[in-house]
Amino acid sequence: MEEKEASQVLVHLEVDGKSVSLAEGSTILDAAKLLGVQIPTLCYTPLVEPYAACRLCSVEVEYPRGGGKVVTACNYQVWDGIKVRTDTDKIRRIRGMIVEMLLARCPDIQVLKDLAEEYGIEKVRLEKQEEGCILCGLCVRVCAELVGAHAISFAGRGLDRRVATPYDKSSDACIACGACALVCPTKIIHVEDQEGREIIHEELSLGPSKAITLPFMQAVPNIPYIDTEHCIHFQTGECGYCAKICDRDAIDYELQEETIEVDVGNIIMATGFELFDPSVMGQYGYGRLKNVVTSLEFEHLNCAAGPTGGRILMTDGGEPSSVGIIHCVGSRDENYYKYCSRVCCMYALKYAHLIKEKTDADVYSFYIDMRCFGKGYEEFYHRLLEEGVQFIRGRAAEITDYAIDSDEEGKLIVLCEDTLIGALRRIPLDMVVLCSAMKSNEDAKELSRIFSCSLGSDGFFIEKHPKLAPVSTTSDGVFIAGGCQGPKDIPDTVAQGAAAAAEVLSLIDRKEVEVEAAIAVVDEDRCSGCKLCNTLCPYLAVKYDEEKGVSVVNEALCKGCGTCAAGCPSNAISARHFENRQIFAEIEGLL
Amino acid sequence: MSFEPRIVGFLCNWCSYTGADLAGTARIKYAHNIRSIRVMCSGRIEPTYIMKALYEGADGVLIAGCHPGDCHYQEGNYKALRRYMLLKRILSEYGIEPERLRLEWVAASEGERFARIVDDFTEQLRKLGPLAIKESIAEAMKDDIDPHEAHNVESGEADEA
Amino acid sequence: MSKIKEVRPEKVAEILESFEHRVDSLIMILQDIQEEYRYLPEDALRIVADDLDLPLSQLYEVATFYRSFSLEPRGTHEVKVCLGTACHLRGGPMILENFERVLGVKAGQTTPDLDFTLETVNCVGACALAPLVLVDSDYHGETRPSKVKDILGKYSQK
Amino acid sequence: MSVETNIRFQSPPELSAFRDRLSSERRDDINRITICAGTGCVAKGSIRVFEKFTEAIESRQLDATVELKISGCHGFCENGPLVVMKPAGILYMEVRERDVDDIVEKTVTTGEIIERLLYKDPVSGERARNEDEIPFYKKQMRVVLRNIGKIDPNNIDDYIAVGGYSSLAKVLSGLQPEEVISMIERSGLRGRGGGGFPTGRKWRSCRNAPGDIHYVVCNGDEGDPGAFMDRSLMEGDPHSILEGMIIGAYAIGAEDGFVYVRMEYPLAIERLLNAIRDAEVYGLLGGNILGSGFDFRIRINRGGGAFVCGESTALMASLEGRAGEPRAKYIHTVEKGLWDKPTNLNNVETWANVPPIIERGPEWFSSLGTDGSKGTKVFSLVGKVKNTGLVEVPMGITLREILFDIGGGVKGTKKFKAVQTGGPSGGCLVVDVEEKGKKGAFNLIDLPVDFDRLTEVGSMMGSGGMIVMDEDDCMVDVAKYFLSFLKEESCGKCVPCREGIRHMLTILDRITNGEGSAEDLQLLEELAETIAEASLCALGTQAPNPILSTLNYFRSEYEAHIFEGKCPAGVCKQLVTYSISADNCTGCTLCAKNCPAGCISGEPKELHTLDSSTCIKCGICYDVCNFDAVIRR
Repeated sequence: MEEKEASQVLVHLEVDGKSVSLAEGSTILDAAKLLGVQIPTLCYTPLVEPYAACRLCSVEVEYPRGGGKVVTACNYQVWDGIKVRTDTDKIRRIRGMIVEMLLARCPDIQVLKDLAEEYGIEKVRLEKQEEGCILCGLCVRVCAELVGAHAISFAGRGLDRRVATPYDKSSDACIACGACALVCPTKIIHVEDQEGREIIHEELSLGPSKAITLPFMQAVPNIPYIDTEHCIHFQTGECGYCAKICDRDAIDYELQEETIEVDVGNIIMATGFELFDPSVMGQYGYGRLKNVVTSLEFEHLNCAAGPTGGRILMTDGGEPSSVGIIHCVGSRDENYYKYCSRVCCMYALKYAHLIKEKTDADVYSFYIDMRCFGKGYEEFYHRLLEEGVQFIRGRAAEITDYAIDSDEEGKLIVLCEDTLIGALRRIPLDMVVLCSAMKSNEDAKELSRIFSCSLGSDGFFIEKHPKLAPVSTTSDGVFIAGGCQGPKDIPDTVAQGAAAAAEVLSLIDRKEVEVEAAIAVVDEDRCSGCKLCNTLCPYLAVKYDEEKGVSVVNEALCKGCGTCAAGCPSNAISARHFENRQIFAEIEGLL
Repeated sequence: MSFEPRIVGFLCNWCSYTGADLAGTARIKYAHNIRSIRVMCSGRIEPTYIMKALYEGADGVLIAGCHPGDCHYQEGNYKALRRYMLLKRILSEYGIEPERLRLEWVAASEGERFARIVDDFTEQLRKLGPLAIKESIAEAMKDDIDPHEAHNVESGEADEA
Repeated sequence: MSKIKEVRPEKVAEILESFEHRVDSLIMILQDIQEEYRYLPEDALRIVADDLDLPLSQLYEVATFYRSFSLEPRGTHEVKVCLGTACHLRGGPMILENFERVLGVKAGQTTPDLDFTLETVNCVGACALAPLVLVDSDYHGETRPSKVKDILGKYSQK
Repeated sequence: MSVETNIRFQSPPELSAFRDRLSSERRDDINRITICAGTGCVAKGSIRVFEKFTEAIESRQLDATVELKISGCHGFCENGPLVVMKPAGILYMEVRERDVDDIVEKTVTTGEIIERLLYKDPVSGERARNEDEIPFYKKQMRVVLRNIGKIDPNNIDDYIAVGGYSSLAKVLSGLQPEEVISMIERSGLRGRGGGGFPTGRKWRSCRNAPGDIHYVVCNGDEGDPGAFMDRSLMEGDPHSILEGMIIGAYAIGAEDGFVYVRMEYPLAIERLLNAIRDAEVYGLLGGNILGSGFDFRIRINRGGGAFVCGESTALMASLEGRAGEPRAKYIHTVEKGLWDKPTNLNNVETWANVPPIIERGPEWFSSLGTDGSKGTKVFSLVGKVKNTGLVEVPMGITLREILFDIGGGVKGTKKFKAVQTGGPSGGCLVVDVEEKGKKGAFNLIDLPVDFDRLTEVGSMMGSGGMIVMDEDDCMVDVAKYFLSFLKEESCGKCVPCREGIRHMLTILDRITNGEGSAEDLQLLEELAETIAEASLCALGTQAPNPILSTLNYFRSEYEAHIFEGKCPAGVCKQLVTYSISADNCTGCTLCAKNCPAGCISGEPKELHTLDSSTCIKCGICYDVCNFDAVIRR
């Protein structure tokens, strides 16, 4: 394993005639890597200490003072003046025999067949077995040294040696991190779901496949983050391999989240929306039936950097032959969200087009009204009609897997009413995409309290004025843009974003801030200094002035609510534009 | 023609006034008996305003503010609630039925709700009948002072319990 | 006598104490447990693992590596047929075959009634008595295939 | 016999004063009867003989004038239980309980010698009175075995009386560690475990290895079948090993020592534990040894039953509470051994050689043996030899002297065939006296035995096991035996050893079942190369030796099995048939009665017949027949 901080003492040696020098303590394998010389290995990984059990990396070493022997490259530490030869006849014979022995043990392991080809082994002359494991010990050592879980170990001796959990019972030490499956050279270890323990499917893991990864390709800043829930270091305190391998020493496990106080003049809230979780709608069977996915999950399938590299796959890894898209799941619905989420129709069309393009599956779209309101939207809809997508006008009532005849076997059957032909229909499909509603964030209530801008009945922020001030809110300096103000698609969101930014820029550009007109004023002669008003003001805008012995209003802070004026026992404070005189005059005028 | 009570409504600018405005833009029908005054916050309303309104001939006063926690100025509506509680007790001493004063929380989106409150308050006052406090005071004090100056009498009471 | 005993934690603790909880004495600790219970029960291994702060998987590896340990209960009497070179040359395999025939079990197995466990062992250092058979700690030197029956006879009543 | 508990020597002079007091009290006039209590003799009932003696002495009120003692293994196990009568110096053999009264009556009281119990020279038939007259002992030179037979292993005083711990006293009263190491280097002592690495150089590099904690380990795993010299040393003279380790620890600067003893040696473990306890009581072990301020503790660790733990790194892994898996020795254990600390591991016999070297000086030691291999080596002579037992001879002695002069040649009437040295990783050497000049037959009878010469002829010294084979032993079967042993004992870590040995064994099975072919021999040699070159530890790299040496010296036997389907030695079962010889069979019906398969039939007194089709070849008839009437060919 190369030491990151190379110790000063350098060692000079020769590998296959090419000379090289590298740090003391490095191995022949390190030297070979430096020179690009290929040495086959099976039980080696840089993750843990070399074990030298498979002996495949045997090479010949010639000592400077004469003599020499066959050693394993992965753990033989280099010293001055040795000459290494990695491809002599003897070495090829030895490696050939080792491969033949392993192939006799595990006849149908691909990695061994490739090695056999390379070393010219046509026929295995030895007695065959039916094993899959070559006992290289990678899984055991990674589990112990790197992961620190010690869930598995070798058991038995000599020919009955095998990899096992204690008493062959499912081990409670195993943290299902999948490290053993990753390092197994013959790929015979699988990570399976057991009693609901969290597992990572290779085929369709919607979660991050690695514990340290970029949130997504286009993330800004483009820096990886550690998913502490899956990272082994945070579970067993061991591993730490990413820190070892990062030559910028950029990884520090002790860093904690910090809250930073930033003084700003304006705030644009673009907190976006949340997708409605359709599992509460039992009739669609999301979370219960396989291959019923939400629109966001389907988008993740299509993403080139996603788990399936952009291919539309079912959970068993196969390609669907028929896909259904159900609109208005939770939207335009009395029991859930009355409003229309606006964007589903258009992305449903996009998905239909993608499915037609990527697979040769039939596509069914269950809609109520096709709302193609934008530029070029309607034309796109007609194009879809030509592409042969089946549009069924009628809300899908239920998805079931109960098949009543053979061609519905193993399929998801969508029960719906086709209002255009006035008939109930059962459509068997392989996969169903639910266009679920866009709803406000769970924490919108919290945010509205903090920034004192009110929430509409649909949970989205209320703009100051629907027509005249769509991106500002009742509190000055606080603006809203995008999904948090209501369901909208990307063009509208971008437009609102620009608008909010413009609003902010105009405020910043003006240098001074307009003070609130209607603020409170203290009449110092009448003020008795009782400080009662200080307690009333939520913005601490009224302070008692020690020398003057009276309370004074801070004009910049006062928002003009007038509570202090109402509470002052000696009417020493008056709220401009809402003085008592004016109110009384209004009362008299009204009656 | 049945008795048409006159209601003075003090509406906070951020929630109730906007709610009332929404009822209007949403073309919701509701009783015309209310005449509203906009104040920046329900916390701005002094008990003297209510007494003034009743004195000037209002048969009922409605105070409308933001739902607790929604106040644009954080705590204004809490202060209004306290003053309202105290004022209710004093009204009966003046011989005014406490039901003539009513406090409601109306959010900016609750145009519908505002309308219903006004209709309901109107019915309630219709049952109570006219207040005409001004005449009864004049009646009782016929002999000594001129009622016009009465409203300048400072009648502060401790706000904070 | 050869029924399988229940694991008593204080007994295991006593054994651990007798070796001062030293990791280098692990094999001896396990041998005393094997002596006590005729095999290495899982609960005993778990107690030892916690006490010595070792992973259970390491103890399982040790328990299955060394010949003196067994995960299944061994017979009351252990018959060890020496197959050292000297004994091999003087007819050891023949004697083993006859033991296997009489006891009806292969080497390394235990008779169903848990009376006898038949083992092979490599040289106990008494080559002068080859071929040698050990039953528990008694040495039976210069055994002959025909003597197998009466050797076993001595132990079946006990 | 527990030792007086109140003595604790504070300085070397106190020890020698105690030694002088012991020798003054030693009364040479009284009779001293020593009964051998090594594993071999105990197995033959020597403990019961000892009890009978005690009874006999007490019943005749002779306990005042007769002293009874037990001793370690003399090495002449073939003729155990042995009894030595001092001062008369008589050695009685195969003493049974029934002989005890005779001995006490005659030899003790009147000094009369009982002829039948004396050693009978197989060739000349004469009787020999004591050790000096018996050829088995005459040619031996006992250095490490010097005390065995003379002292009671459980009694530290006996050891001290014969000069025990004087070397330790000598070292601790002025010698610097450097000087001790240079003495060992000058003596030319090489490791007796099998590798033959110069002990002095090992101690020096261990001492110089960085680190404040050093360990000293004694390898008592002795897994080689047919080797029991370490056992008799541990049972017979445990203190000499401890003394050697303490001196070594002082030289290297270690405070902790381990003796790793295989579990199959319970008696050795018991004797070592007693020795440690007594040495600690006497202040010769533990804290502040002999007042010198040097502390050193020794712990005994039982092995778990794994031959591979004889290999140093596997032994250390076992001590660390892990499975006995060797690791690559590119980093030597003297630099990174037990718990990655510098560890000096030597064999039991190596440690036992240290006190004599210190006591009599390195020059004396290097005068023994050949220039490459100094000092003496203990061999365990077993197999088809007349005098099975331990033999300590100077290095360089010829095979002929060991096998014939000392060993007494082949037991029984069969012809001498070969001798195997070096345990399962050793090789088989031809000592075919008559058949000179045959292709591949070498007459190694006069080969001087030492480390380098044995390796040259394709075997190795190993721990010193010497297995004698006669014409009845099939070389292919012997090779198969060693391979099946290694298959059982391989730790299974590295591919060449785990998989390679299995395949070689399958091929040998095929050959011994008569289904072998010419390609098998070629495949055997290919497998042998990979296993020997690429295996991780010595168990693997040396595993092909038995095959290669038997192929080299006895290729004809392999060919007989393959091409003629015959096993010349009549051992390989598949190729052997049992029949009854017409002229020898007397019809005594013994074989018929014992035959488990019931395939022998015939009337009493009549010639019996054997039906080879149902015969399961269990060998009982061949074994019970007293008239050599059963033919196995």
